[in-house]
Amino acid sequence: MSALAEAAPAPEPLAAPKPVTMAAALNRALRDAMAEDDRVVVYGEDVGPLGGVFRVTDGLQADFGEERIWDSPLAEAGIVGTAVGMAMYGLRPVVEMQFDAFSYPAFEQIVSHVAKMRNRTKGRLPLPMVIRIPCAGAIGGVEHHSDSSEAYWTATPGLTVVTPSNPADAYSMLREAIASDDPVVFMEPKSRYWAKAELALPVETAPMDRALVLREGTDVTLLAYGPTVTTALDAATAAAEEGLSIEVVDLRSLSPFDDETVGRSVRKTSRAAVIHEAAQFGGYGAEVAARVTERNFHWLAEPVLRIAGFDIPYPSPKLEAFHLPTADRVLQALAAWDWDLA
Amino acid sequence: MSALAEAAPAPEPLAAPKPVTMAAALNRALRDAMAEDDRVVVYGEDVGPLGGVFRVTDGLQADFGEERIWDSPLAEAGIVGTAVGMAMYGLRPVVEMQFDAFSYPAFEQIVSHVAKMRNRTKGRLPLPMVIRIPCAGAIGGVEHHSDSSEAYWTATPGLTVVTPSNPADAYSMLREAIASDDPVVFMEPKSRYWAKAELALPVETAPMDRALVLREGTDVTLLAYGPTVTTALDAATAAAEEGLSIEVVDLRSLSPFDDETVGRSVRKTSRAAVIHEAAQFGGYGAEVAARVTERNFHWLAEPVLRIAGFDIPYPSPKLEAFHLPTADRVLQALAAWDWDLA
Amino acid sequence: MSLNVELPPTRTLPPEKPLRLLDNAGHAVTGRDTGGFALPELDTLVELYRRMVVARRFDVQVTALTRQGRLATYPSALGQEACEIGAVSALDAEDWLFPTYRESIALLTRGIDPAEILVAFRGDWHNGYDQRAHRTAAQATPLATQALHAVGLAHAARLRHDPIATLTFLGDGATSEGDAHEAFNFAAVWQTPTVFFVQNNQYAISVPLARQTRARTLADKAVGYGMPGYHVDGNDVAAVYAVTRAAVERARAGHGPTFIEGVTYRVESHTNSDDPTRYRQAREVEHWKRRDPIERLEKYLVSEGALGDELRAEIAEAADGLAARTREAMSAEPHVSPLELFDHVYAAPRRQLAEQRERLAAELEASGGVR
Amino acid sequence: MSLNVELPPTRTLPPEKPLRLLDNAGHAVTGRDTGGFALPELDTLVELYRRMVVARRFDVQVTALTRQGRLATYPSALGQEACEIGAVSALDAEDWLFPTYRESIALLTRGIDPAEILVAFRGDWHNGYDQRAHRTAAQATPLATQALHAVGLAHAARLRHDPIATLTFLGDGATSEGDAHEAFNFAAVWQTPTVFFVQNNQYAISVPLARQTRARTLADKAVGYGMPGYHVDGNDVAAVYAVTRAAVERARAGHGPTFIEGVTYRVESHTNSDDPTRYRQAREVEHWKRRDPIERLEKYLVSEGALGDELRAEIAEAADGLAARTREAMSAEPHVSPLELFDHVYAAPRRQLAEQRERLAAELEASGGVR
Ligand SMILES: Cc1ncc(C[n+]2csc(CCOP(=O)(O)OP(=O)(O)O)c2C)c(N)n1
Ligand SMILES: Cc1ncc(C[n+]2csc(CCOP(=O)(O)OP(=O)(O)O)c2C)c(N)n1
Ligand SMILES: [Mg+2]
Ligand SMILES: [Mg+2]
Repeated sequence: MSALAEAAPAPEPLAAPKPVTMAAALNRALRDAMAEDDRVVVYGEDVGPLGGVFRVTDGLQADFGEERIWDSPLAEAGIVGTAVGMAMYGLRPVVEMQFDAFSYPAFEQIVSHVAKMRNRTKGRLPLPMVIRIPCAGAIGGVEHHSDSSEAYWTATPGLTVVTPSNPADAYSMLREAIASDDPVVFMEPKSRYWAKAELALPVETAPMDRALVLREGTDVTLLAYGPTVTTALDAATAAAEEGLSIEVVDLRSLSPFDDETVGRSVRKTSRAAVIHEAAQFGGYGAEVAARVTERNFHWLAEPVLRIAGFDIPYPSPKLEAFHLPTADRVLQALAAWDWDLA
Repeated sequence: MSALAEAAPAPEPLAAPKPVTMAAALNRALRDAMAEDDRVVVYGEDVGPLGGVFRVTDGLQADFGEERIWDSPLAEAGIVGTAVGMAMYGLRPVVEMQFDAFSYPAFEQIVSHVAKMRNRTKGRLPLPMVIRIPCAGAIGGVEHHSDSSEAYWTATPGLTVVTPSNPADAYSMLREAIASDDPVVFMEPKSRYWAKAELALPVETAPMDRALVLREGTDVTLLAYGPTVTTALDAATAAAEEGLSIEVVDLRSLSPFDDETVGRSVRKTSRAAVIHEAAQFGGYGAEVAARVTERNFHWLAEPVLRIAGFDIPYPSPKLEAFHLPTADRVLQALAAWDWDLA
Repeated sequence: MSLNVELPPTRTLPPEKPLRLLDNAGHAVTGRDTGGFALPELDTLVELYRRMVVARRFDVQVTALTRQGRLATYPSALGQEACEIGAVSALDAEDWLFPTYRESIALLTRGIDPAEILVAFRGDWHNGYDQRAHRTAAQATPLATQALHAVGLAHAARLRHDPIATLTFLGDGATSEGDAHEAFNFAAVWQTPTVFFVQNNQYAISVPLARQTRARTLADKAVGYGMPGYHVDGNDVAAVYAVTRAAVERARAGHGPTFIEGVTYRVESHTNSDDPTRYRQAREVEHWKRRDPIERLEKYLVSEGALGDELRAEIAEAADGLAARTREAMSAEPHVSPLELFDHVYAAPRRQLAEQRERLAAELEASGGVR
Repeated sequence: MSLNVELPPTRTLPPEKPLRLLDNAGHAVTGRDTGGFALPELDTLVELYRRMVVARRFDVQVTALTRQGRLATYPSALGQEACEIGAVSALDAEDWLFPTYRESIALLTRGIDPAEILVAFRGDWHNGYDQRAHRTAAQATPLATQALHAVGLAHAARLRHDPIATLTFLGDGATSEGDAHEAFNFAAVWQTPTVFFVQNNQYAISVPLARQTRARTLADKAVGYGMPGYHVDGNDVAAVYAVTRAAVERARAGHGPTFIEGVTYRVESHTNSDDPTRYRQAREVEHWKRRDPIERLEKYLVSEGALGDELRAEIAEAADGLAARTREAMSAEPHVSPLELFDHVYAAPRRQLAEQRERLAAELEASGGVR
């Protein structure tokens, strides 16, 4: 993050903390990055006058003009593919996919080019770009608006995949993603866009490749990311009332995985569970469970649990509540362990 | 497989066993399916007069005509998307993606439609179709010709994903896939296309959703699929010389996963490893390791190992040998376990 | 309701002036601008009028219900009735329709029950009607993807020697997607009986047409696929109907696909959660409101003496009746059954889903069925 | 080497007869068929001739080396020299080229070292030359994907006010891909300085053009994007060069993209592992061999007295020299270092890769570096 630290002072460096939504924090991160580095350009569907369907780019076109942020034609492969060309020329494009499922038309460009260009060219052509994806569900969206796509990106060598769970991280991690020389898939949990935190921006939190212990505990490690961090924290609060001490780790970086931070926690608690919205089968939780087990097997009293969506397509709005992991379901799942063995 | 069992007699039911390659077995499976069921149509790039770049459709157009098997325009989303429409009308399209990486343009159609149509329509519109993907590497192919894409498909609820490792299964499983009312991603290990087995076709092996124990053993369970089954068998042979008894399980079905067969083996040996070509991180082996551990934790003496490709883009021909798991590397990996603990 | 117009050879560009049979004042157009198409018979026009009025009433009602929170979302087709009703009315019952989220009123015209149409937008399930019975695919969300389904189904029908056509709607924005291109091309190369009806309503959410294409007309694209292309006034239901009907008949007769662009306007916001004041002027909306497709036909019918007070009252009553039924259906508690989540994922039963179903069943039992 | 031809307005279709400046007998064409383009100067044509001869020698040499097993694969451009050399020669050094696997000879013309070009086909690494230094992207395998890169880079240059153009090659088959469509459209809407050069060599592996498109010419597609389209005799290097040069200048001047179809023929198999006898007649190949692009120009140059024995010998010597250098380079043991597998995946170091690197290093040490 040194580039960021050395950057020119942001507009209001001494602002007093005030309630900031994740959407606003992301907006500010884009604004500051664009102000500091004229290589940063932003485009996608509806990011211009509309400010994005989630308003993350609100007001940016008015301030930076159409040469820095503009509406592209409606074609995701086109958006990512042209971003590849722009990055080859030395720009730092930040593109928006409107929802996870609408990044799928860009799949080939992301997997066969974004992920591989540096490797293909032995590092001669780095591809600094950020693909922002409003991700996951719990927003009452109709079909295709609530997918979780992280398993696809994390299974692809060459991509860096991160996801903030709160406004401070949203700001700091997006700045770091834009400053990175690697292409970053930046997943923004839709259901957290409007959640607020008291914050004075700009802010620099931990490096984006590190997991963070958000709440300390001794009995269980809950590994969460993006939208499920709140779920984990809620579960920890509820569990505390029943005398169960839960440590909550916000993974933040899905690829790379912070083995160190997670391992330390798991070796302490000897029990771990990972929570995500996506279907369990083949989901990112599989990687988490597999690698945590691999590296900490003899410290584990019980198998790493995966508390995830069912192995079904994401359901319609009226049914999503039954599909998504809740704090209750987390606690219920933990109860399945044989606690006497501990 | 009852539909298949009841099917009309195949052309040469009493043929004597003779050496048959996987490519020939697949060709025969297509031929028999087309002969028995006129709803079966086959199309894709170069499947007509050329017979496919791997010759799997060799001679079929000459025998069945252009209304049953034909060359489509060069566009994978187009191929899969039109197959969706054909299946909606009651045909049973079998389409070919030329290589894993060239299925990526069809990603949206596969994930957002093929996988979801039955669910979306509450079962009113089943989507019987087979997407054949010549998969994985070890054929000296230049970039994009050796990807392993199974992690993408297995992470997608609604898809059935199977892969044969030998000619007999290739025939039987492809017949079953075509007869299935579910869409099936059928992964054909390129490096095994020309491997032969003594075989009298037609043949019916185990149902395609079952894993099979190919070699019994008592000390370790090796879980392999597609191209790595041979690797596992080779490792088992080599290990036997050193007094280590390895059980080899051919997973065959990647989604669903045969927990029962695998669990039985693992509980017997108390040690398991999964082998695949794809990068380890986020690969299908993560699901295997996670679910085997989840369900058999207290029977396991050691963590489930993943013996996989490195976490890098698939390398160029001259370097692939260093990337791919070999029997030696398997044995080396097993040595990492603390055998005294057993 | 059949027309017989010889379609032009493929290698020509459509006139830049949209084809119309009724001008905005409701006068019948004659001469060049009709492209050789004749005004449909009066009873056909009356029926189209009735359908448009009913459709609009439905659309307005559903938008209101959505504002009241009865639906999760609703993409209105207000102002696009001529395209939606005109095109769909040109289909026969055995033809297949491939609609998008925008085409709820087309589905209504197709005879689908309002409550079934709205299942998806209420959020009860992804889709609520019987595709096969209505020969209408589920409303597509991933843009342009359904166009390929329409081509595939058409080709399957052709292989089966069933003389049917398929019609797919696309938005102006959706024409930018790769899938649209592949659909146009597959249809042309395979000569499938497919009609591509592009509703150029000037916007893709907030993005205006000028940022979507540099083609003079979207119909210009057709020639690049070797397919006839029509550039039609999409607020003239007579023209939309006549051209689409000819295309459908051409398709059924085995002469391949047709591309039709209907030039129209999305009067409402993209969906209820959109704020169009951010990207367009009220003036522009007003301009288009003055080119209302229903008023245009109404003027003509009145001038022809085909629309009297009695008929008007009858249609209004039908529209009100439908609106009432829709309100009623949307105020009834929806039927959702959580355990059904596991029922339609695969044809072959999966143990892992059975296990998950059991877990949910136990949870529901413990909680009394609520979450 | 500069031309100044006014390109036509966008809404016209190219003549069905391909534009040519030299006919197959090597005579200069005059009148309508030249589309207003003038034959390049004689010294330009001599230089194009030289490049084509050298390119063919290289191509034939590499095909031979591939048959001997020295390369993993090689897609020959035999017969397509007029397109490849003509188009690339129209670029200036600061313009960017986006080639496919088919364009090795174009890279040669671009000044890239044969050994560096062949790194990918020998299988040493995915790519062997310096993209930035040569302003040439890696040869693309996933079809049509590179066209979007060409558009993006062109747009970036434009945002930077750098007056350069980008040129991307595409095959006839690749025009069917969604990415091709999106690239054409983005370029047109953004007015990027991009030239799309489609080499219509009649086949996509085994699939003939008629199964790829129903358009009368591929250049017909341009009008659907609001971009000028040219249908050019791709075995006439003079026409290819003149039209491409005009398009490049138009691009640099800020007037947007151009679509050029060069009609040519793939004389060799798709790659060395292909068997073209399965899908095409020897007769057809013979027909096209009689329209050889090099012979055509040769006839003209001879008739103009611009190609004497001395020059011929000099060119042959240059070609032989290159072939010899290529043979030599391909017989040297390639430099591959397994541990480099981990070096270029990410800019930010990853512990997990360091761990894997160590494992491989230990393995290599144990095995003496072989596998
Ligand atoms: C592949 C894909 N990308 C993005 C979206 C998000 N989205 C939904 S509607 C829409 C605009 C579509 O515009 P147009 O095709 O003109 O149709 P209209 O809504 O105007 O009827 C967008 C971008 C989507 N549904 N699918
Ligand atoms: C997306 C994608 N699909 C399939 C392939 C496999 N493939 C390689 S070359 C080729 C034919 C390409 O034909 P064309 O575009 O005409 O180019 P040509 O080889 O004739 O130069 C195919 C199908 C690929 N490389 N990329
Ligand atoms: Mg629109
Ligand atoms: Mg070709």
